[in-house]
Amino acid sequence: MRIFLAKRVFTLLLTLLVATLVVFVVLEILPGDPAAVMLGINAETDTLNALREELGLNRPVWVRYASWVADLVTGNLGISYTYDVPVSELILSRIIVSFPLALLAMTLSTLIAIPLGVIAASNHNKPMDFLVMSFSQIGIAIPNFWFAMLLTLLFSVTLRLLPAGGFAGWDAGIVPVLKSFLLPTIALALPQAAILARVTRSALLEVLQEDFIRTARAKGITNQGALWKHALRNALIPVVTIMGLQFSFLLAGTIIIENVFYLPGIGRLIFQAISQRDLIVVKNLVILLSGAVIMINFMVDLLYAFIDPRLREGEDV
Amino acid sequence: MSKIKTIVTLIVLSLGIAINASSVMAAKDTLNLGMVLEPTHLDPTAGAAASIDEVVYANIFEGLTRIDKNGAVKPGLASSWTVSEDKKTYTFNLQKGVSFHDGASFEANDVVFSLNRARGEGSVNAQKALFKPIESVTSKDSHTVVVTLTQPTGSFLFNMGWGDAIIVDKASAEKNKSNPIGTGPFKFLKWVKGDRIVMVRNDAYWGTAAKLKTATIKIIPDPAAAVSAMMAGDIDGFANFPAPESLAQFKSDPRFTVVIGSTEGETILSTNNQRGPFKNLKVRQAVAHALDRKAIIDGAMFGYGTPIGTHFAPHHPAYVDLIATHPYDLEKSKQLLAEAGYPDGFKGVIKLPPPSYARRGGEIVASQLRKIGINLEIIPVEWAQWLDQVFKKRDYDLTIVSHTEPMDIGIYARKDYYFAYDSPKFQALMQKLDATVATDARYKILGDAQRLISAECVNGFMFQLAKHGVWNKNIRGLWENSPVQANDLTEVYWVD
Amino acid sequence: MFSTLAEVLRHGLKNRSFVIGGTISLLFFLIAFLSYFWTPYPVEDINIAEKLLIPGAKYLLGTDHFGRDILSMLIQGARNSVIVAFVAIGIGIGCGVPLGLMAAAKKGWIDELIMRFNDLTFAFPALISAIMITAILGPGSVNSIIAIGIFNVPVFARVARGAALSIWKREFILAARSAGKGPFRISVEHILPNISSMLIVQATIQFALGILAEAGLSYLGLGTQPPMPSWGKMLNEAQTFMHFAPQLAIYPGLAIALTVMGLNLFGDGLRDVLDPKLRRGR
Amino acid sequence: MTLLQVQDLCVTLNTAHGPQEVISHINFSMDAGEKLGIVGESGCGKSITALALMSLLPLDSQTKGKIILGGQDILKLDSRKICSIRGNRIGMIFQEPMTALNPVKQIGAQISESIYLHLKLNRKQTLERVTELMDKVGLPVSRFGLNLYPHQLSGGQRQRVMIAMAIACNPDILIADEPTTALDVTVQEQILDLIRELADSSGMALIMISHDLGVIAQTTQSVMVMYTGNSVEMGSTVDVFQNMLHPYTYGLFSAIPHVGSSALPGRKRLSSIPGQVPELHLRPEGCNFVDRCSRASKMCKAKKPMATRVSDHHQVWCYHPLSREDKR
Repeated sequence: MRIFLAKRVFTLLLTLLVATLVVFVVLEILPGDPAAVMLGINAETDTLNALREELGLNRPVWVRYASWVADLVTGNLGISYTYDVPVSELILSRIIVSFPLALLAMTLSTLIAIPLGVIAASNHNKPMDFLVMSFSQIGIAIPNFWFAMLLTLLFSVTLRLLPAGGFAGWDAGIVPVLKSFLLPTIALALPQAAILARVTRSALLEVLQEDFIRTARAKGITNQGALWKHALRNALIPVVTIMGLQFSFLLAGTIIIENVFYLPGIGRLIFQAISQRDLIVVKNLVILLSGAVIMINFMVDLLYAFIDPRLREGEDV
Repeated sequence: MSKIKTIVTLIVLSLGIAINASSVMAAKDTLNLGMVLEPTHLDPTAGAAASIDEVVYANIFEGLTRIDKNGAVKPGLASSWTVSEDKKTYTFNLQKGVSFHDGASFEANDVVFSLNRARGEGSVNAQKALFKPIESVTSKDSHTVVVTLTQPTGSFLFNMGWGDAIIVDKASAEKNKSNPIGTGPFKFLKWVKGDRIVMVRNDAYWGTAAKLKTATIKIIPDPAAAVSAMMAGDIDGFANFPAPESLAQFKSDPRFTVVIGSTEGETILSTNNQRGPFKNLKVRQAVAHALDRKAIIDGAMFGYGTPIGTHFAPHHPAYVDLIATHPYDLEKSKQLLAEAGYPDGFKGVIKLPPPSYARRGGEIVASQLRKIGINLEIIPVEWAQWLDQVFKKRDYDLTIVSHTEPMDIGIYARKDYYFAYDSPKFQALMQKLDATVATDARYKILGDAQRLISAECVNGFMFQLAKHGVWNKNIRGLWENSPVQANDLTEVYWVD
Repeated sequence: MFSTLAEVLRHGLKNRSFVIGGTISLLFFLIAFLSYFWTPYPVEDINIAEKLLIPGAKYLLGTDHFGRDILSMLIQGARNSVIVAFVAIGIGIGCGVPLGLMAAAKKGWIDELIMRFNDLTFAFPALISAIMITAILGPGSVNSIIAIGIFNVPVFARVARGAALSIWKREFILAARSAGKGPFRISVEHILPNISSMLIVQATIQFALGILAEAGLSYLGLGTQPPMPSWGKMLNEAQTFMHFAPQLAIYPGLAIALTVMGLNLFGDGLRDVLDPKLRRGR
Repeated sequence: MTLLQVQDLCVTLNTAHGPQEVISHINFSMDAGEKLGIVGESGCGKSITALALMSLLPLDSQTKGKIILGGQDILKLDSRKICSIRGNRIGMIFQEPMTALNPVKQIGAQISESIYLHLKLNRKQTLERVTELMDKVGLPVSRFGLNLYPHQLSGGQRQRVMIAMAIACNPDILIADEPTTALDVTVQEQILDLIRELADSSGMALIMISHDLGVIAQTTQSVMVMYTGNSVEMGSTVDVFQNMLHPYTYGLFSAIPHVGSSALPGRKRLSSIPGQVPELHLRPEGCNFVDRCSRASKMCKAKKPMATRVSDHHQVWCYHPLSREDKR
């Protein structure tokens, strides 16, 4: 098991390093000058140069790359061009919104999807199966920003039960925060639940055809018992894979939902930083994200080994 | 089964009531004002974004003079001033007993520091040109400052009222970007990036205290989210509502009042006067005749906006109505194009920055010009690319942008400006304008300037951007127009 | 495994989702094809006078905020969605499948490298990589095709690798290897035909996701640019009218949902028809 | 005392060619401790008979007739009652040990599952029971820990775990569906001996299903020969093996190579039964074996033969059963 871990950690670091290179190169060829964005139309050329000097944009490429990677290792992520605030502080203020939201959406999606998948699998080809499948078809097919808009229209504008968006801030207490998270969580969770339910169902159907299920039933275990005690765990591998992908998507792929509910999350920070050419924020944020996603993939691999003993000797799935 | 149902409905109902009750009580002395663009930071002396001034101007920071809601120059930190005969020396008498929010006292040396900082070499002030005429700034005593100019500048007092000319304290100046310390009626409390900026009443304010206890600026970039936020009652109002198409609905809703004012934003079809066919005056005239201003305003701004024939704000007394010089006339337009040597039109490129007036206006202008044979390829660009490609490298044929700086007709005198318009006649007019101080003489020169750029069709002058004010009907004191980029909350209060 | 077209149809017609999904997808492709020849009204012309009309005799589905006929824009939008999703899948298969096959064939560090590269591209959620690309190349349907295409590469690589790995273990591959065939020829002659059914199924699902991604990009203003209409852009522009002209948002939303559902159903049906193990189960 | 009675059992399954009657009119009965063999080529319905006894047939199948176990017809029982019988009164061993055990669950847990379910012992007693079972099947816990996983055991060892699971609750009947087919020959012997010993020592009735006549000879007292869903001959193993009456049974036996037979003079080529086993939906009108039977007559083609009882424990379903001379 230890070599399995060592090997994975090494490839982890290698991938991160490659990621820093890729991101740096991509941002180098990004047209547009941050100084110009900040100083606007009437700025004179000398003020632009003064600012560029201040931001250290005139140093040669390699120097900038090396100093960035050095900063990354020491954890000092530098100062944002636009917000003039340490990048780490800026990202932290956005993580406390995106991370809980991703966690909530993930839990809600799993709590809905796994039972639905099991129900669909256990009454295969019966009305219940068809019902669950059509829910999942609809869930996948609806564009999530359209669904978010409908939610706001119903709950915030007409019923006026929930705020139409915005983030009350953790210091305003749990209840207001949960209220502002409720609609975005539903808007994020349902499409993911739709996908997860389908995957759970097909994985379960696959496993239910295996011989050991028949052995279990031959031991006198009921259909449902065989499904929950034997089939589910074997079906977890594909399910966990999808959940891993979904969680990394939920971390920063929710730009659209953050837009509709005007939540100050990571997605919008990246979108804003790119359009304002706040390259320091973009660079560090994307690396953080890549690190997070690779970490999630690593944990999924560990989960594989935990779920399926055959994987513990280090063979890859 | 029915027992469970009744319990569930009970819970939902009580939940509903609890939520609604809490939001009604707290409305009295706090204000939630919506804003579309989040300022990049809060130091107006180090950034051009209008959003910075819209938060801090007159609320947190104050300058020597102050622009009021009608665009007139009023005393600010300078309670009064005298001007020498040769109009080159200004002596400002400063308010007494004024202190910065961090307790530091406000004296003449703060003014000297602020003005020298703005015009010095390392200055990162976006409007550095405003301070160019200053020759020296000296403090005669603790509350009097003498400013000498290299040449008389009629608009100097107005310029000192700009957001970029506010007075800062040397000690806190560097930190203003994230923790603004000014002398205004509101103190900065906190800024949750991407979400909201909170200001509280400065009880030690030297002038009449603000009526609001706390004012929160809520950032809502997405127009649809803005509509929902207003409808759901999360926000009390928008100084300038982003979605003109939904104003009709707010008008019909008893909870809100809609106040349409004007801004300093001349929305023009900027033309690259040195590029291809547009070098030729006849082509530019053809374009002018092909623009149906009413259709553009109805289509892009849903009827909100006043047509303009030149680069000047219609509500300003010096405005000259020149729409008649190039009326909408497709036949004349085609004829002019033929005379210019393009009988069956030509291809061109129009680059559009993000705002909806540009993206929607661009689509309409493109379809209108298509009628006379000018086929435009539409390329939407982010602000960063617009500044780089259009503004700096002049790599464009046409673009649409709204110039919201006040009294900015002077940009036509700058040879390197992105219009690529170099007319010694106009540059001479501008020099004469700077030298004159008497208002009616200035208005006459401004009139000639307007007639010249309209006759030469430097750009396609379309319409003045309107200010779509939407707020709760019980709010008083918000500005109707915005003569300068600001949301002055000093006189805002609730009635009911 | 890969039976002839006739047999696929014969089995397919018995499968409910194959039939429903097939008809919707066919309809969608026909509309897209139709848009090359005819739309009720020209799509480029803006005529403000007739803006925001409710569905009536003249304009079957009403007009948008620029007075353009919504039905014509939906038909034209279909073409745009087909092109974007189709080419994006081409890129995905073109780059992804060879990568997956190579990873399965070579194993060892090449497999590790490709899989880590896969993780990397998964690390950047599709939208962010799309934003980066459009920021560099400028928005437009070509660039959104590239962005969505790039996102498809790791998906096809992963599917191809997974399927190929299970085929490599089979006896008839050992036979081919003992016949002296190199990994490249085996991959092309033996592995590819056997996993092609899996790839087709994945292609239909990625096609559906491609349409959703294009809608997402257009929502952010990065997808197809005017005057070319796209469903995503129509939905984006309709947002602010939600409260008093909801039909502007309903039609494009429905169009997207129906097409994606049709394609997914077709994909499911195809999977059942092509995958013998499941066919017996129906 | 008859333990099990199967009366006129017919099972219809859904196939690619629509519903087909997979086994028809199967009748047999068993006393406690009796050992019955069911033999036939693959696809003749022997496994389906076993699954019918365990009522593990797929949901879309239809079953007619009666299966009376301990006085009650289990086909009429609701699923909860049947679950209390499966694993408790009837145990079953399957053919493919490599896939018959749950790969992600430890063997100890898999064995103790039916004990918890049916015998309701507490943890300590169950552990003792499992250890005892492991010893019985030749997997002493000292060498094979209960926390092992199936993939850590060989095919033979996994089959022993299967047996332990099947006999965990001392069932009245143990069904073994080709238990040794997937194993190599040396292990086959050990497993067969183990099954026979266990059946004898605990007085369990045994139903041994196989296509290998040698296995049937070693482990059963009576045997039933099946062909395309029908039983063609049934009786005590001794009678059927020495005095087979049905042409198909005879054909089966003549297809077996005898050790050392090549050394005997006048070596005979192995004779195989001409023709093919007919597809389920293409079975002929009369006796299913008619197209391949050298003794087929007009009557055979017309109607399916009824059972003719040759002695009190030997009956055959054929109009022209073989006489002694034909077998020289």
